[in-house]
Amino acid sequence: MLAEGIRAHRWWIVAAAVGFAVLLTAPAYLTPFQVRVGQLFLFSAGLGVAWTILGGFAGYWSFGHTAFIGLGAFVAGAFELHVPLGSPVATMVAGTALGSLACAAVSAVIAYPILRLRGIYFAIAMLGVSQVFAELTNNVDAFKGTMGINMPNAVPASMEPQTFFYYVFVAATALTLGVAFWVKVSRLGYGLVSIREDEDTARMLGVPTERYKIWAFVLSATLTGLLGIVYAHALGYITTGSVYRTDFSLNMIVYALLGGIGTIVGPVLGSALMVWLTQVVLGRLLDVHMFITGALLVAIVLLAPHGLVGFARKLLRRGAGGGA
Amino acid sequence: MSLILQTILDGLVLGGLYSLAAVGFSLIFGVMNVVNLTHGVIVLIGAYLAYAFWHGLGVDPLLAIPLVMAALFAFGYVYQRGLIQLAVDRSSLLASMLVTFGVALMLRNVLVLVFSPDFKSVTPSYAFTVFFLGPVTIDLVRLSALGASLVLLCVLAGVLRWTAVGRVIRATAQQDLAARLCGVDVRHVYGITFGVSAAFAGASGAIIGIVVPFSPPDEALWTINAFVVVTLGGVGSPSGALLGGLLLGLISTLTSQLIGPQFPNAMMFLILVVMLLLRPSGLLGNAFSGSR
Amino acid sequence: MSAGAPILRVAGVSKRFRGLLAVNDVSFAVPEGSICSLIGPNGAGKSSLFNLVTGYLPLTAGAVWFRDRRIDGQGTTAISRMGIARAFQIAKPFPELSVRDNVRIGALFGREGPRDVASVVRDALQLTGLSDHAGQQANSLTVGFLRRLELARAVATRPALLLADEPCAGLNPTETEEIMGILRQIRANGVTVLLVEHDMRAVMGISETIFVLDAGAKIAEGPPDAIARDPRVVAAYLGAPAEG
Amino acid sequence: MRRFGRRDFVKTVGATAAAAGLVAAPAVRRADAQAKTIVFGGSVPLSGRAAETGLNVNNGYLMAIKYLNEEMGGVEIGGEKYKLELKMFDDASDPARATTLIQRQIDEGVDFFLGSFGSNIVLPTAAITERAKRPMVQSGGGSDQIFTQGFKYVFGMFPRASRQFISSVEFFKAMSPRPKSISVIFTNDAFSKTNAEGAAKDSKAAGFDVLEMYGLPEQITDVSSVLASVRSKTPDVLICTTHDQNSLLISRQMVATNTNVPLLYQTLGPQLATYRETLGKFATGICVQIYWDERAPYKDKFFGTAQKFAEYYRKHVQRPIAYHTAGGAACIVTYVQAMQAAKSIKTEPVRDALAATDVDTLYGRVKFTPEGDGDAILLGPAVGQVQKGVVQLVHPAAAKTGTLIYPTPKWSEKT
Repeated sequence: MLAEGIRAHRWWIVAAAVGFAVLLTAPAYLTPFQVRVGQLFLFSAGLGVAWTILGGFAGYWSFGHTAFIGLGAFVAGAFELHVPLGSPVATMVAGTALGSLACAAVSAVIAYPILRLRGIYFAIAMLGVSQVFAELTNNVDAFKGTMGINMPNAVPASMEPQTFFYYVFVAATALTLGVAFWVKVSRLGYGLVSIREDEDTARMLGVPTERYKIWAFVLSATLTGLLGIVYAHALGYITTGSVYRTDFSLNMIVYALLGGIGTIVGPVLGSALMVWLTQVVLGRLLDVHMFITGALLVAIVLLAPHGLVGFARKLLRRGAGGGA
Repeated sequence: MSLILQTILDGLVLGGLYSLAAVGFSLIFGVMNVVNLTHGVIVLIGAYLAYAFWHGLGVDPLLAIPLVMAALFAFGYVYQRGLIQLAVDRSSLLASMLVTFGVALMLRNVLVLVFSPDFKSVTPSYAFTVFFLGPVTIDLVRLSALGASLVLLCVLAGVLRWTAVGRVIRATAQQDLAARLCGVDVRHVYGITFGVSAAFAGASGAIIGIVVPFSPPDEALWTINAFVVVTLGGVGSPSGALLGGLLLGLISTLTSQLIGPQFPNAMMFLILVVMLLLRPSGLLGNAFSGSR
Repeated sequence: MSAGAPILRVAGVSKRFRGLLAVNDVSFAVPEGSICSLIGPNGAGKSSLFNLVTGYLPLTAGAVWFRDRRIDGQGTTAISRMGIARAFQIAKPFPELSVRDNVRIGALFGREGPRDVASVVRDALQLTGLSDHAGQQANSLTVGFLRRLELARAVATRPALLLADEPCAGLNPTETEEIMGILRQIRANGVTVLLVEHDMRAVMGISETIFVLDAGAKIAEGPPDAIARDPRVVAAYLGAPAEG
Repeated sequence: MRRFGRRDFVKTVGATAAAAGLVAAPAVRRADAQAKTIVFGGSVPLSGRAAETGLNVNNGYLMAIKYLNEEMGGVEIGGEKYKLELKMFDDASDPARATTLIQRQIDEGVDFFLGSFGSNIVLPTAAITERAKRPMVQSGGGSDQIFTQGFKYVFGMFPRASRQFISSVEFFKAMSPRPKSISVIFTNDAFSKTNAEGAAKDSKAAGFDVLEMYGLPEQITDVSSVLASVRSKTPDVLICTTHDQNSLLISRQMVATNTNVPLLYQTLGPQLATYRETLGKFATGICVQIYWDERAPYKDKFFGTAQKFAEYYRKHVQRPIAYHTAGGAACIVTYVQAMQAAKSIKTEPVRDALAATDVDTLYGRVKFTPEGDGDAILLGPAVGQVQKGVVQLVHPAAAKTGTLIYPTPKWSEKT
């Protein structure tokens, strides 16, 4: 199954390998600003792909995935603050693992009831979940959401922080892409796609829909949490407002939609374009970048409803049709 | 005892506002299954228009309501026909939600540019009059806000029930295909529904403006409140919005009184999630075409 | 008539929707390795019965047995994994997937047990004549090919029993004959077939046993020639002698 | 009132299009390439909830720089004339955006930074400028955490949040009759909460009875239940460590529900004209923390006095002046004076000069603690009280412009 999937997608794998090779060497010749843009791109692409495992493959659009960014970040932060291990790197690794685990556990608990909702109801319920988490983090003193948490500094003295976290992001995003690819070519992936296309028929064909949806949800939530934890460390200091951000939740959807929903390359392309636009092109603007971002969103949905990938396919098809 | 009584009264008064602010959202959701994330901004535009009338021309905000409603009806109709329908046709219902989000960002930015990011406040002459009903106190502004909200909700219910337009809207909500087969211009109906929704959102904004100070970032709050009201009360009907709004108001003040003043929002969202899981079609159970 | 033991036994099954008794105390048995048909006028309860057997709807009363296992109340997924497949009357392909991926999903899931997915897919496509269309997106197929896809996907689940719900509705005689050929081939490969069909000639030509439903109740059962002569069937369903 | 007209808006959109087109061109312009210009970089929140403050701070930066360039013809440092340039971007209160874009400015050679607003933005950006050894003088991050990191290059115009109530408690002690009990309303954001905790701690230490601490969510639409509790357990002083909009909501609802306290003390709100106009006669008697007042007798090397700064501001900007505006201008003035003292525009000497700063500015006497925050007494707030629609300073005694009314009349008796 995996072997077959690798064979079928070999050119994509080659492209991804080349891409990561380029990414690994990039800090050598990029300016620190470009490295930070790279960080943000990797973070965004990772989030888009993690969201895709549930939203793109299974068709369950979550509007509240920032719940896991916040949950992971605050669990990791609280742990690292109270239980420092010998070395800062060990502490960070342990905190990251624990935070990701917390996301896995919480998502597994809420998965069954919440995945019984479909369509817009699931989307709204997830929005509600993220708001509950955010409100509790901010208003229960023990969680320190208001006063904020200083994440312990794990950057080796010999390295610039942006370069260090760039590489951590490369690793986290590579893991996310790898998991997503594995899901896509496995039985799980086909099952999820059949759920997206027609859940009742999928069940009729023997797809264990409940179990598969839960798997997709837990994988998606855990990877989102992992990326969120890395992000929190990169910031160094987090409050509720830095990690529970509704715009994170919505941006994941924007990346996927912009690139092409249901594909892995889609969110990667989508986030590359959005990060470039919002940080590089619109970065210097004082007061209209929000207007332009909104206008872009509208334009994307209207002009490229199937995303860049769909657009490219259409062009290819038209080209092929013209040639025949 | 009088504290509880006061809390309940405060909750009901607040709930009246929530109801009116949510009814338009509910209508659009019920009739065309579109989740309108622009709703909160439209509420705020209503508040800003009332502010402009009051500040510029000295028109009482409550008297300005018809003007605000007319302006926003036109806006809503054009918005639906020009943009939302396009998005639904070309993409999907879920994607249309992103369009409404994009427009919300744009409008919020426009509000900041036109009215500055500062908060605004409308204080008519009766703003600080207080009544005492036995042990409880209530102020005239909130009372008139509640009254205006109830009147407007009744008007909307009457329009939906007894007028030709209302009947067509309800018919379309239940079966748009059938309505289409009966020769109804469904797009026109959608446009009108959106217009009506925006008009009532604007009216609620005008009323909210005299009760609380407001600034552009508040839009998210009013959108989210509408979400919760609709989930509590059920979709598409003024009575559902009224029930949901009153409940939300009560939950809000009671949580604040009994659990802690910092928790009403957390409780509100918790109830949103739990309600969705237990009764996705709301307490009244008046499900609509999209509930699955 | 085949002498095989029953693969499917429906015993005293009823289904009530609010006030309406859609299926009323129906019993019948489908022998292993046969092709049987379920006929009846519109609203007789044929599709409801399929929904009950596949676990799509819960029973109000009665029991459904698959070989020696009682399967009512088991849930669609579990029932599918035992080896019961269903082809829908209104074809329900996964619209945005290719024909091959549609069939592959059938092959990946369906009945439990080891399989060689690639060869199952190849065989199912070949059997239904879809090999040349494997790369096409499902929502671009014509009605006739959609029906074949529906069958191909069901076959790819490697069922022991195939429930085919009006596979020929809306097809012309040539296409109908092709579908019947495919069904015969499926049976020849060892799959029992239970058919719901309106085209009397097709049913008469292919079935070994026919069950007749009317207003939710079974009114007759027997080989085709007996059914065609049965006065109750003629009265309830045909209203006139079998067409042609 | 409106700073941005339609025309500005169109202009900005045009500029955006142009900017989009120019990205390919080398946007990098190193500050040292133009030897005669000193560039100040940094971010301000101009969209999102903190936009109001962001705009005020940014106007302060703009006006100070405009004045120094146009009225003074630039500033003289170590015998050379320099023009000043401001390069700010909107961080939208998004830390990811703020940290990425601050790095761009560091790469582009910006040496001196100004601050954003909100500690969750200021702290991550300050960590970056600190590492690059570039000074940051900011007036928007008061959280204690900023000043306990061991940062050497970060300076704050305000005392750290937990010390911002020291002068107010002094005021309570000086009141006569001396109040006995205090309750605090705060919202759950870092600024409000730290202030509230500071207020409670310092009040208790001074022997006041702290009755209740009411925590509220960040965004509020209704405080009726809190007020009901205040009515049943009335303190002598009710402190609200809330932001402007929330403060107004609370006081409006207090009037509307006839919730009376002998003294209502709000950290923010009554200093705004909008606030006082909205409440009208009911504003009388409400006390507020005043970090800056244009009538205060502050001397400034460039502007002359605080009053003159305010006049200059009003000549160019229609938006009402706020203390954050003065704070922003003071950041620039402090920078320039430090550079003059160091006779250099290199970062290291300027940092050392900043650490040693003790100068009079339009914002008052600026002096930083060894950790970098503003001196709690020199840069701590005075106390004002609304009287006949105007804020009069009632504490400390040296700055008094009016006499405290206490206890204040009930709402129904206010005229």
